[in-house]
Amino acid sequence: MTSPDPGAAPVAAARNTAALDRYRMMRRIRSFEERVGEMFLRGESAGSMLHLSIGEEGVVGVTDAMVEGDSFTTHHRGHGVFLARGADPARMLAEIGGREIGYCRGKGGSMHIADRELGHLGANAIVGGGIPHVVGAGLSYRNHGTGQVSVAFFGDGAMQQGVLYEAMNMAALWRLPVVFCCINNQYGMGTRIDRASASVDFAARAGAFGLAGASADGADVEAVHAAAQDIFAGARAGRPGFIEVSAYRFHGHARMDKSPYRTAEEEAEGRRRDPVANARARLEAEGLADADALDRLDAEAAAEMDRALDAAVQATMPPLPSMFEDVYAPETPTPEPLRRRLARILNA
Amino acid sequence: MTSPDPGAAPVAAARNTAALDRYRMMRRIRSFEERVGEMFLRGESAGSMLHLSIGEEGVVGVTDAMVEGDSFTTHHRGHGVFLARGADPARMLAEIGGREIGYCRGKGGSMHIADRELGHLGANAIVGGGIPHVVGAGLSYRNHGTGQVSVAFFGDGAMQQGVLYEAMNMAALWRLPVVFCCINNQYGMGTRIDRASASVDFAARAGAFGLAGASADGADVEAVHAAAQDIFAGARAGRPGFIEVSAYRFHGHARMDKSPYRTAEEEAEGRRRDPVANARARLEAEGLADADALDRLDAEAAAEMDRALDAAVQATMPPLPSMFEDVYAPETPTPEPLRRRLARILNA
Amino acid sequence: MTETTYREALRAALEDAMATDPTILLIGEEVGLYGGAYGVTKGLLDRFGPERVIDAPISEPAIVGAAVGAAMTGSRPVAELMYVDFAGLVMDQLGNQAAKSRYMFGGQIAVPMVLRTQGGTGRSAAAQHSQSLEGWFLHTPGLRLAMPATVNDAYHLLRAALVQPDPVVFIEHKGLYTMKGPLDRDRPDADWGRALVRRPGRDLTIVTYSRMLHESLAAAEALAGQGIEAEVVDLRCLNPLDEAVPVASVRRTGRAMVVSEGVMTGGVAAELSARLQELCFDQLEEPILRIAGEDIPIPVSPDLERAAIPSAGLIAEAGLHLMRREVAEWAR
Amino acid sequence: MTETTYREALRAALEDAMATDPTILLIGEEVGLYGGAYGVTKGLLDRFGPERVIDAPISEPAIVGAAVGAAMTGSRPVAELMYVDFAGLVMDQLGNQAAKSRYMFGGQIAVPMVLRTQGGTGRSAAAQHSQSLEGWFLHTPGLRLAMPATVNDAYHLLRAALVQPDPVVFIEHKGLYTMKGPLDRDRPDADWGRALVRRPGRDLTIVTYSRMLHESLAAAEALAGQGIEAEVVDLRCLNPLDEAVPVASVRRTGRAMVVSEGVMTGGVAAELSARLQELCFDQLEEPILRIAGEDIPIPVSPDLERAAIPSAGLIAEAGLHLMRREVAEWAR
Ligand SMILES: Cc1ncc(C[n+]2csc(CCOP(=O)(O)OP(=O)(O)O)c2C)c(N)n1
Ligand SMILES: Cc1ncc(C[n+]2csc(CCOP(=O)(O)OP(=O)(O)O)c2C)c(N)n1
Ligand SMILES: [Mg+2]
Ligand SMILES: [Mg+2]
Repeated sequence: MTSPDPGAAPVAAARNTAALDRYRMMRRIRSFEERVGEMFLRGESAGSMLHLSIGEEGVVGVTDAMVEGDSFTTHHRGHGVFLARGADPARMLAEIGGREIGYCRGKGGSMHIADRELGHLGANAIVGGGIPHVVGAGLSYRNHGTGQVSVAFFGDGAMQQGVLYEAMNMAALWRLPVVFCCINNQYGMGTRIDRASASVDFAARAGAFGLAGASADGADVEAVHAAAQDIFAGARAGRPGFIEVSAYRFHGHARMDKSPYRTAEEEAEGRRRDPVANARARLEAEGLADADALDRLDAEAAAEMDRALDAAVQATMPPLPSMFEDVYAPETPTPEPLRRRLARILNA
Repeated sequence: MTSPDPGAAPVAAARNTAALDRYRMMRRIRSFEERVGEMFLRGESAGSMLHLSIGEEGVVGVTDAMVEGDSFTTHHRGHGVFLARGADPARMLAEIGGREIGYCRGKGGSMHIADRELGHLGANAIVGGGIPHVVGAGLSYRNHGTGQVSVAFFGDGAMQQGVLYEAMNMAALWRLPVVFCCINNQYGMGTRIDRASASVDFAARAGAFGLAGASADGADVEAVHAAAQDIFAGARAGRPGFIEVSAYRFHGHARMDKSPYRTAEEEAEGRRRDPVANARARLEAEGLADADALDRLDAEAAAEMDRALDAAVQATMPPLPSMFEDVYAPETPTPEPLRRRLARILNA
Repeated sequence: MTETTYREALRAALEDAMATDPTILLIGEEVGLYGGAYGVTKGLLDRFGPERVIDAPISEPAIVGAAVGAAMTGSRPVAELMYVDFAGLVMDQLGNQAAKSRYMFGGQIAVPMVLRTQGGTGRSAAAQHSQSLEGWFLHTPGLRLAMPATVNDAYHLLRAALVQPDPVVFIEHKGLYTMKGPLDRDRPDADWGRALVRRPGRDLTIVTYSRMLHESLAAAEALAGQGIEAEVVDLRCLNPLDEAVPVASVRRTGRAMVVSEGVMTGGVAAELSARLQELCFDQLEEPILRIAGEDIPIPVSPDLERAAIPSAGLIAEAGLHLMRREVAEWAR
Repeated sequence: MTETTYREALRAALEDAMATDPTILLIGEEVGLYGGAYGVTKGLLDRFGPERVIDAPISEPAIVGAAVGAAMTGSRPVAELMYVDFAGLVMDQLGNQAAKSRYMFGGQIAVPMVLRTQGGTGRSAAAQHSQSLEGWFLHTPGLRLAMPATVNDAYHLLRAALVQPDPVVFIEHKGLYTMKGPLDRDRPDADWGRALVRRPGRDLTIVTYSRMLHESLAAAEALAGQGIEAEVVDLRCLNPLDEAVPVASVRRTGRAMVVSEGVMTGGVAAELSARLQELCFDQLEEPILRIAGEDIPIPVSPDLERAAIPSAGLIAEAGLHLMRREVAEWAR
């Protein structure tokens, strides 16, 4: 692209840097999720309910429209979103392994990662469960005039949860700085979207509830980003929005699922819509980075995640008594361990 | 209306009879609800949570599109709908008074009237609570090939309950013989619809979930009926629909509410949109009935409801032990009354 | 010290707290313009404006969900659930979200919100508007639970709820709103989480809370006429649950009844009975009796409704039998 | 009589019942093509077709609501709630609709549906996928409640649930699906609603249900090694609740423990403790102990998860102390 505008060159440069950064982030997410799979195979994860976001890296176009201070909630498939918002992969993997140094002291695991500092109000294992929280965050931001936006990330499956529409209506009615982001990976477990939803024009649904609605091709992170910029600009000005990021879930629903309900052809086709590969190809094609540089970048991401996995696996498990902590605030009465209670009864 | 079609005259006559019948039904509903108010003032009702459907009689245009065998659920403001589907006003008033001969043996009251025989699957005091039941009824009818339709009646307030959208999606997805009927009386308690809903084009919402959507002026029962006919024809053929009947709630939300949140002007204006008066005026104007005949008909309705109220008020209250019946089927273990249990403990 | 109603005391608590803490906001159906279905929030919209007193659509799950999110981000929301009977719509947001966030997230994220609601019978409001569902909340770790029985507690427990670091379910009783009693804004009856002996007695202990306190006190009065002195303990909070006061009482009297309006099976009365039995076993002279709601939905017909829950008469009758063990003729 | 798994027995029950009763339909997330999140419904879509095995969107309230309506209109629906942890989304449809319709409507309208679900810990599935929420259902009049612990019961209790005239909540345990045991399609272990002594013993009674039966039996085995003979009662159904069997046992042994995986406070263990105390008071030698889940959400880390619920070790330890009362050193 050429432009007579003298400011255009730096702008383009910035955009290019941003595009490269987005690529790097997508690659990190991909590498991270691969390590999650490895962790499971090595028996180092806490359980098998691990939902990989491979294929959904295009969501980086949305997270890149967020700024510091913005908050968010995610669904059970939220590793990628959190990494993109600045998470430390070692602490994430530690949490996924139920380790003490994990983000949640080994209490939450893969489906319940959160981090106050980075604005992560919590991953949720209830489909739709975290969606209304952003309405409340929006109320706080509106009332306190902070200019922050709160974003709910969820899957296409949540499009059939009633609380989503209740939340959309509230956000629109009260003009809250809120964005609803649906990562539509075509499946809820084994159910393809058209077997779960009578209408699949989700942006139109959002429109019917008074939101600005957009739909973007998640295989093209730059297109996602452009659409997200608009939606976020509106949200920051009190016009809440909805953005759908289309994707394909490359792997099974969780680690035990081999996706017998879909064909090899469909999977091959779906995996061709690879946001990471696409972004790389585009960077090369547009001459923004050469293959060597990108290879180096990929290798760095892989090495980083290897180190994170090593750290996580070596970390210790939480001590048993910690299980009684964090039910309530520390300064308030805590649950009495059963053993202690039984002893008290028999000694009475 | 004149028509060269030779079949037109009998058709028109039938339509005229039907219009007169609809007027009679609306007048009966109006008279009935007035008796409910009177019953409350006389201290003969069970409590004050009585929701009059005065102003909403245009819904008769919908109930008249139903046929024998069709089933339905209603919200808390469902007296009119049930009368229109054939209820005995004396047994209704008896139920509202908590009497033994009431439809529910004095256990349910105004908000929980039902009658299996007439297809009334139950009035509900949970806003939105009865809506998904029609989806299940639709499944039964579809599977058993009975040709029946099931209809959910609810208020505009329920348009913000998530379960409605879940139910709409299911009905559309599975092509069930189901109709959703929203009686939009502009208010949910003290909250005008535009203070509760970011968008008030409810038919459009239904459309976004894959339903056929219609909106009809509830002050014009014939217009409602015409719209309903289409929606029901679709539903019976497996294309579920939604119909909004606009109305104005003439009185307070329940018996204790004086509607301080709305102006006298607004109320006067709203009451001018009177479906009963409109229908009467139209029958007279079109020469289908003269004032005398209509006065007689009105008087008959009033007399019928007076008799019903007398019967209800004179009916006896249910015996105390009946309160332990109907929790479970009679042939199965029933709850042990507390007194009996205490005696058993102390005698042990 | 002034004489006022339970309703006014609740409103005063909200008003005083909101005047002090600008992060408090009310969100619920009809809390603003209408002033609350039972009039508790009347006038607050005028005083604090629509950004803090928020009339919500009829979307209970999202109301509670929004409160959770607001609590996570620096507000202190008071969500109102118009009837506790609607709890079934919000148990996910309450039980899986509000209650568990601090824990699941390793202590990072607090949810300092209050869910105000009201329950109980007395208005012929039938099965879906008359329940006492505190048992569900009690069985949900992470939720605090308060149920005031007096005017002074209505004020002070609500003020205390509004400074708790964790989610509090605060259940009012629809039968108490018009009850009058003394309010001393400067002196709570006792601290948050403490039970209180509302009437001393040596023969028998009645452990109760919420409106049943008054039935229990009336029963104690009736028993006194028969020479039986019942001690009446008001728990005030169910979580934290103060075992010490009732246990001390029962160890002294050797006889106990627990009184709850909620249905008996699986409810609060069972928990109280189990606890007292565990900790007073050696001192018990007689079995602990549960006087609780019948195991049925609440019927609409007024006499049946009344008979579905404990009354002073039944409590006194049971107390008498517990003391005298002359029950052969009691069975019916 | 064949040896099979709990999972297969459940599937066989559904299959046999569906073959017999054409009005039965399954509705739930992933029950069809996927075969159920835990594989229970595998093959049923192929056999009975999509009109009777219905894959539903992720809309729990409407799934249960649809089941209610289907049950009212001549179908016998089996709604599947993938995890009992999602109960918070459906307690309105279950507790206010399914449970109360017969009553509110004066006996006219029955809701013969089954809600199949599964609960419990064991998969590091964390706080929102590991709960034992039977306490909420037990506290809801109108709902029947069954929780099979054995392969034969998995089959027969489900068959029985499918002919009940009222709504049944049927809770499987995720830790039992792969358990093997004998299935005799012609002989239930006992009738619906009856409790069973699974192991006789004279010293001490353990009352339990669901997976905790197996921990209790293991504990009894360990206690036997110390000369203590524990009788183990499996309740099988919690509603109707068979008091007679456990009461007879406790009256004989004079010592009782109730064991439940659900959190202790306000849960099923409290109900069982209260009931046994009421009806066995004069025969009790020692307080009835509740061995139940800790009052915390379930943590994800495997050791913590295991420690959050009762184990055979803990049950045996408690049983020993209950017999010997040498507990001074036990406190920690
Ligand atoms: C309320 C609720 N219902 C069901 C489940 C079980 N479940 C977990 S993930 C999932 C599919 C979700 O699909 P989607 O929202 O599209 O997210 P994806 O897994 O595709 O990222 C289901 C049904 C759940 N966790 N919560
Ligand atoms: C789930 C639920 N939330 C709140 C209420 C309290 N309530 C009863 S009627 C009503 C207003 C309903 O408005 P709408 O649906 O428009 O019906 P209308 O009363 O206007 O006929 C409310 C909020 C309820 N009964 N159920
Ligand atoms: Mg998906
Ligand atoms: Mg309305």
